[in-house]
Amino acid sequence: IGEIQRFIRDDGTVKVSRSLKELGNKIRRAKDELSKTLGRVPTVQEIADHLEIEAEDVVLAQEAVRAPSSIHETVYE
Amino acid sequence: MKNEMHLEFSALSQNESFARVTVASFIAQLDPTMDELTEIKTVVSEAVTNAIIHGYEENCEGKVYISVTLEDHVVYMTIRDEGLGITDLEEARQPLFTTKPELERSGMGFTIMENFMDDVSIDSSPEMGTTIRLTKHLSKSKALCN
Amino acid sequence: MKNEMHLEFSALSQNESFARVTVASFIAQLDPTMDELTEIKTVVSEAVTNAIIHGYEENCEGKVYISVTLEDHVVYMTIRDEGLGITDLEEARQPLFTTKPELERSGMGFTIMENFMDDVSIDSSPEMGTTIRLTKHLSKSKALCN
Ligand SMILES: Nc1ncnc2c1ncn2[C@@H]1O[C@H](COP(=O)(O)OP(=O)(O)O)[C@@H](O)[C@H]1O
Ligand SMILES: Nc1ncnc2c1ncn2[C@@H]1O[C@H](COP(=O)(O)OP(=O)(O)O)[C@@H](O)[C@H]1O
Ligand SMILES: [Mg+2]
Ligand SMILES: [Mg+2]
Repeated sequence: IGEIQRFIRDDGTVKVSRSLKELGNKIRRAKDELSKTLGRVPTVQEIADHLEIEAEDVVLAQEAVRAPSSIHETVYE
Repeated sequence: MKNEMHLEFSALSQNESFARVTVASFIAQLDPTMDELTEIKTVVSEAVTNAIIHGYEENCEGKVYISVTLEDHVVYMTIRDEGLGITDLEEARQPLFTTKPELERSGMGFTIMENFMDDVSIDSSPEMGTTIRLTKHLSKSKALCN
Repeated sequence: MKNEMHLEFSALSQNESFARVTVASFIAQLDPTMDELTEIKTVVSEAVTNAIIHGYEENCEGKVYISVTLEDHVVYMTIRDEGLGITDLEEARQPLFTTKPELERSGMGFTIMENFMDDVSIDSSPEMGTTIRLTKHLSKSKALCN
């Protein structure tokens, strides 16, 4: 029905936080790989195409693997 | 504790993914399951697409309004447009009914919303546009250590 | 073609992540590099954190307002609160200056914004609250086939 996007596995009962972290790690690896092959920092669409997801979902999953930042500190990626 | 957000954006189909991810990111705070998140994202897609192609007939000057309130484990969502409105609501809600067959619409938007949400209510008129109110109770069977 | 979005949300520190994702996913349409996205998200973090801890002193009833307009390859962003305002703006903008040393604040928020954005302007008063306007021109040197 509609567009159902399955992120990693078909286990839909997996908690979002865990699923997004797995995808976030894939994004990290994709960014490293593409940086090497392209010789520059990849764009968000290049990563999205590589993982066959939408650019907006790259943004969503990447946030899940951001080091926990308390309100009192900004962590640089 | 109550948490709310309100979003307004141009009625452009390229904003559909943005709307889905924005709502998903807000709701993710309640740590739903992937199924629950996917269902809510699909409902947002359906309602936002309706606002853009039916409410505004793709006039990019139109605005789509989304509000989400999180309280305990319940998601209260409103998706609104100030477009053309629905003339026959009972007819519009029927599965497979569409006023735009030339666009290959499935006519299943409202059916999907009703399946994936616990409550769907629609207010619509030519003067006012269309407001969809949706509620979803997220499952609480979570791991004890969070 | 112009595309705009407006966001309003409760001044809760748990919404910082949500604000970052909302702004970044909107800008994703312009296909920025991953570095440009990180810079923009960091700027959002700094401004939103300021609104919450300085503007509202963590009063969860406060609202934070973010607007983003995309035109050609330029991002125009406004982050606003209706909180306490800044008494001495010149002083506040100095690197390392903070009115909340007890919170271990770095005092680097405005410096970061100025580094990562092309333009930063601040309007602030006790009556009005604080409005930060920021501009960033995204690089256009992408692969030719798009
Ligand atoms: N926001 C809206 N504004 C105006 N008309 C709408 C709106 N949403 C739905 N409709 C009407 O309700 C009908 C059924 O909608 P839906 O079930 O989503 O099917 P579809 O979008 O595939 O036509 C539409 O064809 C349209 O006539
Ligand atoms: N939205 C705001 N409302 C009120 N005061 C603010 C706001 N943003 C910044 N300030 C003031 O400007 C100072 C400098 O801000 P910043 O450079 O971000 O450093 P920090 O947040 O680490 O103190 C703050 O300590 C505060 O006094
Ligand atoms: Mg529809
Ligand atoms: Mg600061």
